[in-house]
Amino acid sequence: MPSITYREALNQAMVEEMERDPTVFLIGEEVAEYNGPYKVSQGMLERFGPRRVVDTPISEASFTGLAIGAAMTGLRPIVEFMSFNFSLMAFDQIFSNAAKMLYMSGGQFPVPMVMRGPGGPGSQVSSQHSNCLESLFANVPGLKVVMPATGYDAKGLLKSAIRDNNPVIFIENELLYGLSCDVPEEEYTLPIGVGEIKAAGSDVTLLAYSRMLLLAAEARGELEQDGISVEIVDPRTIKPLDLELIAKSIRKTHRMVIVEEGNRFGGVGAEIADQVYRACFDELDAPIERVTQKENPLPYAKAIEAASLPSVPEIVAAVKTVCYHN
Amino acid sequence: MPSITYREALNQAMVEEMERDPTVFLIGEEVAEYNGPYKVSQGMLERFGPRRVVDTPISEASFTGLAIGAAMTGLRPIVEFMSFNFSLMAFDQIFSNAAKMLYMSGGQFPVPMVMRGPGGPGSQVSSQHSNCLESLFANVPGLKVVMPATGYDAKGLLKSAIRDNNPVIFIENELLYGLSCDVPEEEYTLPIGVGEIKAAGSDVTLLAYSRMLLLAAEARGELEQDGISVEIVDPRTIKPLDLELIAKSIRKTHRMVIVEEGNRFGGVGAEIADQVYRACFDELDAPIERVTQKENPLPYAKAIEAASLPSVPEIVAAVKTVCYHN
Amino acid sequence: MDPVPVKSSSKSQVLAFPEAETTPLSRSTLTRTHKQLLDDLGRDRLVEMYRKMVEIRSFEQRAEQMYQQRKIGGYLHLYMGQEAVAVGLLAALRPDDYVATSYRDHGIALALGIRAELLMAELFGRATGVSGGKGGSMHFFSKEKNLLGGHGIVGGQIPIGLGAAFRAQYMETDQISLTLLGDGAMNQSVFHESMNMAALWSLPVIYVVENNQYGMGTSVERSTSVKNLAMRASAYGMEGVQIDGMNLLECYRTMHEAVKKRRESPSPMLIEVKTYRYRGHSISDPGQYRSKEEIARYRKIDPITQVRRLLEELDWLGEADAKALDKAVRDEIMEAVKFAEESPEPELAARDRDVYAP
Amino acid sequence: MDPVPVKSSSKSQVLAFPEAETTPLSRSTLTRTHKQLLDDLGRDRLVEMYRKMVEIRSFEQRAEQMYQQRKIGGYLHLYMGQEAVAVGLLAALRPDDYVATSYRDHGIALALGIRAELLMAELFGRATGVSGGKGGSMHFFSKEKNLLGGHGIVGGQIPIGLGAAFRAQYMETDQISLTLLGDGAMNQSVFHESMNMAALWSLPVIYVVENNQYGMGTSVERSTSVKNLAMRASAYGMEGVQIDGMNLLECYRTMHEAVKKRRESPSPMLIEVKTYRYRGHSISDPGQYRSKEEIARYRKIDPITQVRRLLEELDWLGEADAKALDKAVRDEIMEAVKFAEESPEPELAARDRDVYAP
Ligand SMILES: Cc1ncc(C[n+]2csc(CCOP(=O)(O)OP(=O)(O)O)c2C)c(N)n1
Ligand SMILES: Cc1ncc(C[n+]2csc(CCOP(=O)(O)OP(=O)(O)O)c2C)c(N)n1
Ligand SMILES: [Mg+2]
Ligand SMILES: [Mg+2]
Repeated sequence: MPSITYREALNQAMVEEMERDPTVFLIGEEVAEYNGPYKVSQGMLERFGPRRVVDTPISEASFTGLAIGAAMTGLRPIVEFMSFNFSLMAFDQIFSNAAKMLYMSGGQFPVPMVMRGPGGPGSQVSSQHSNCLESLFANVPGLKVVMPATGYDAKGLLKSAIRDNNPVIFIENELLYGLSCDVPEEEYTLPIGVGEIKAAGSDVTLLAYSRMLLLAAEARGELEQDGISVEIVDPRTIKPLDLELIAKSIRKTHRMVIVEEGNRFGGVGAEIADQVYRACFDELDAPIERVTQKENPLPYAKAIEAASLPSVPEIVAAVKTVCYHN
Repeated sequence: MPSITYREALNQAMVEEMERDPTVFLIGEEVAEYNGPYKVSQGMLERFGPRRVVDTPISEASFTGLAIGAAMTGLRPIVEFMSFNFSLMAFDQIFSNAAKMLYMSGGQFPVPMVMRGPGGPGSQVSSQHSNCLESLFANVPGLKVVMPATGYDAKGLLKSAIRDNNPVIFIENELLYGLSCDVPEEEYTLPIGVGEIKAAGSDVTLLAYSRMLLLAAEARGELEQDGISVEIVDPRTIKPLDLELIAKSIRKTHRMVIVEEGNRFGGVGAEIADQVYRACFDELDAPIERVTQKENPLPYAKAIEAASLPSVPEIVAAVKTVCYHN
Repeated sequence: MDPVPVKSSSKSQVLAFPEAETTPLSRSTLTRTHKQLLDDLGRDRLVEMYRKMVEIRSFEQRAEQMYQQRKIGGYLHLYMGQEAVAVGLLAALRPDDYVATSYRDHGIALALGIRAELLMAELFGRATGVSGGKGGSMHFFSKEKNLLGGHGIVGGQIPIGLGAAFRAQYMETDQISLTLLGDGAMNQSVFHESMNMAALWSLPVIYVVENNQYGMGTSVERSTSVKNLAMRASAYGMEGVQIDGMNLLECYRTMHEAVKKRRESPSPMLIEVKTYRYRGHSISDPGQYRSKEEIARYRKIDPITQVRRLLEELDWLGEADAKALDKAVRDEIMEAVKFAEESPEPELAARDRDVYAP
Repeated sequence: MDPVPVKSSSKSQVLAFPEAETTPLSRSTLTRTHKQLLDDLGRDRLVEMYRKMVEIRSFEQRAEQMYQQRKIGGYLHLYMGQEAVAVGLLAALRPDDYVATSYRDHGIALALGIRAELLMAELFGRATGVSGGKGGSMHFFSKEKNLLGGHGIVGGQIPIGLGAAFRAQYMETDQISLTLLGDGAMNQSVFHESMNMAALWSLPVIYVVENNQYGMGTSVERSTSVKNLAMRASAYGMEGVQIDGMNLLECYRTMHEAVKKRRESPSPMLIEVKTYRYRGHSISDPGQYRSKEEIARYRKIDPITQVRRLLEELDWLGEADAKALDKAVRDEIMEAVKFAEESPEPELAARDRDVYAP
């Protein structure tokens, strides 16, 4: 199996789906001639031409709306946000139009489209460029929210997202683009809404997604030395959420820590915790701990930026807390 | 004490603060000549003139941004959204500018402003006009979120919001505008971040806010007949949240139901539940139940609209569930 | 009044935007173009268009009444006064063209040929409604007729219509996307972005601003920094024209020419249609910001009366026939009410359907 | 080239937008206006302006170097090539005027008179930085100098600057709000809304589009449906003018006149300044979408070289003095680096400060 980067995996998913289905096209800022701000669409203009790989003005609200209109009339747009921060410009189009069109038209107009791009903080890009918006999107019925952590997951899930008949928010991560993993050459897809145990364990369920899985894995290594066996659960999809997989893990471990890169108040972790408490109330031996971003906008300065984000020591400490490990 | 409507209470708060402080002004669609789309600003144009009561074009993003700029340079704007649904147009200005300005300027530019207007579903206004957005705003550090349920609370909290040096999201409710309650003639303010026990009880803590308190009160009456004593807690402010008040109630009742008019997934109730579980894990005798909107956009047709929203029977059932009352 | 395209010399751009002239239809004052147009249309089509206008008026009157009887809920934005716009514009389209508009969508839906009963059922919130009862007055949708809504967020449909035009270009069809918006909506953010993309990519979208002079209680003078709204096309190098929207022939002619040109060689266009709404913004708006005189002035050039008079003058429709036609339409609308009333409400299971497509 | 205001006749609006002329500064070809301007300015002020341009260039070169040495993180958008814009425009403002700009803010901040050491410290993420190390390169703010940022969201500052103008009108002062944006930012939604409100309410805001011909890798021709960006003012009935931004005198003169007029009678204005950035969009952009020839063409009319040559021709600054000045500036910037390097990072407690104001 060839080892390719997360970036290449995304590229393959788009290229394969565009080869398969002539109604699929890519639209966004710098996706064509520049080959993508993060080179995710490398080579696609050359391959598919400017009709199907479309550079836009800096007009997020309207090119998102354009894509919605195109989806309503039979195309399958992939909208790239240069960064998900800029989806804030298009919030109304996403909330009021993409998410609600099928419903308010009484089922007449599905909106098969993918909105993808990097989410979460980069490195020292300050507060306006560092939002984690998944909890906002997940709040809205009509949207699906996918957040893959590996190239393998990214490719399989992006292909499913493109084939899905609904608006799918597909949040990547800048700091993952360069990481590699094995990805089969044969075609495959992964179902939206199905999570995965990324590492088995017996003492505590550690839920993390996207880049936070890297920290989770590191914390797991450290905790092993303390004799704590950590099971890492990756939901991969935020909405719909694979509660069953999570509950199964908890029925084994009876303890849970949720790691989330975004803001704490009203984060995805709160919803997951709420669902888990109800599903596994009598199974839980300790309150669920959440490791999240601190409640401040992200600063530029390196040290306080790092101190604002979830860290391995914090995860280790949270695991120890739920395990009542001195 | 005179009895006045919720609408009049809001009007009084604005008028009093504008009399007190010449830097306070009101800006929004139809607030001046039309006397407010919901007549909340009745008479204000006549009293303060067009310089301080400003009708705008239908340009939410930019008049919100204008207000942010005005706040940065020493004024204290009150922005009225004709409905909070339209704040979606201004999301980027609120998230990227209002919430982050103080922080990213290193403390140099506070943004003292209030964004107010009715939130939540009206009556049969369909999906685009029926969003409950409080959980989205509450997710963002830098914003405060206030949701008063009575005229008394509305007046006291709006005055505090106008005096607050931060951007305050102040969400009213169309269906409450006409309801009356006693409001003192003397000046008073209520602190942001302090909740209130709206009705004492001993068996279960029923948390509700804004219009949902009406349903909670009705449910409480019914449950009394079944011998269940319900304590109703109104946080009044979503962020900062008065966890102490809530926890105190739970240490008495050991059971909790949270009612929320908005979408379930990632709603405010999930965050409150998460905080409560951690604060009162050993005190809770049952998992917290949440009564929320169903996971669909709101439809127009009356019966299925009603079936989408929280109802008194659902609250009663949820209370019985947490009380293990057959 | 003809559209004046942008001219550019080497050193500077010069633009001219003439104001629309208002001459009520009358046989004696018909322009040559309008005479030619009448010949081309013929009696039957003109009578048909007249009938459609009467149908819209009649539908709206009945809807208003039904709202007062609480058979209809939510918001209700009526179209009375603007009938010539919907009928004139849509008569120039082909069935496979796309249409998107605002919440003030009843007239557009009827002019598109959607049966009144499906629309009335929607207003009544019935399962037989054009949007299954889920959309209501503001959200008429029809897959069959390519009606992409009925949009409640002011300006929200602007990029949607652009998307339909994008699709036409992508699929290399010669379809047109007609996207209507209000004078108030023109100050929404997406207008600007969409106009720029439409012009940049030569998309076949015709943006029509139904300038009924008010956005809720705010007159155009109080919302917009220029008087001639068509002039806004200049900022995008787009063709722009202002026309009299009380005049059916003018609406039809302008659209007909605009469409014809674009079928051959796609490009966007902005048409400002000066019109007037007789009622308040929505049914709950008493409309006190307008004088009685102002309303009377427009009543005098009522778009339906104009055509009726012309039909009489031309001997194409006598008084008796016109009365009969009116009555037939009224009866049809009563049938639509009956259909709505007898239709079932959506079952509870419908609540959970259509959140996600399979 | 003079701005040509909107003229309106009774029946139609006619607008003309001349293109800016590019004549590099030279004693022999100076226009009468520029000669007069030089007399008014005098040697000292011109040398001061020259010095400021050199300071910006020098600051940026050093910042680039420090980034490569990993002393600076995040994004870094350099201003080289655009110096005449910042210096020319800001020389025409009063200290109590307001300024808002994009992430490409180093030149503007320096031209405003903010000390280089505070800016370099910000780039280094130090507590002594102009935004306490919390903003970084994109978010320079200064309460003292009325700099309202440094904005990272393209176009985000457009309504902020409008708000400052609103405040001036509200308080009945004669302050001006200068709000800068890029050519790419001009296609953002809020541009349209803000222009309309500015014109509608006659707010004293001057919008300056720094047209450096690219938004990231996208040239203006590929992003914008019109060539003359100043023409967009026409859609709002606003005064608009396009000028040569490589020419310091032209930037100063235009702004000076614009400001003067607005102090007396407030109204908004749109100035398109044609300029060029020598570097890629940000430090991580190799800029391969531009030809070497194109860059060379602009290097030939380098804004700093133009002024230097003029100063020499006028005998206002000889070669030796110019060299000395250059060196003095470079030393100052090295001092700024030293200051930054020796400054403390924000303490941990700073993380939790400034989330909410007391
Ligand atoms: C974004 C947004 N802002 C405000 C509203 C409330 N609103 C509904 S219609 C309307 C006036 C629109 O006027 P115009 O565009 O002229 O259309 P008309 O109603 O005259 O047909 C307003 C302000 C809305 N629905 N959406
Ligand atoms: C809303 C938004 N969309 C996209 C971006 C990413 N981005 C940053 S700068 C830029 C180009 C802006 O070009 P222009 O306005 O011409 O300014 P310049 O960089 O040339 O000074 C883009 C697309 C952003 N920061 N914000
Ligand atoms: Mg209107
Ligand atoms: Mg640029």
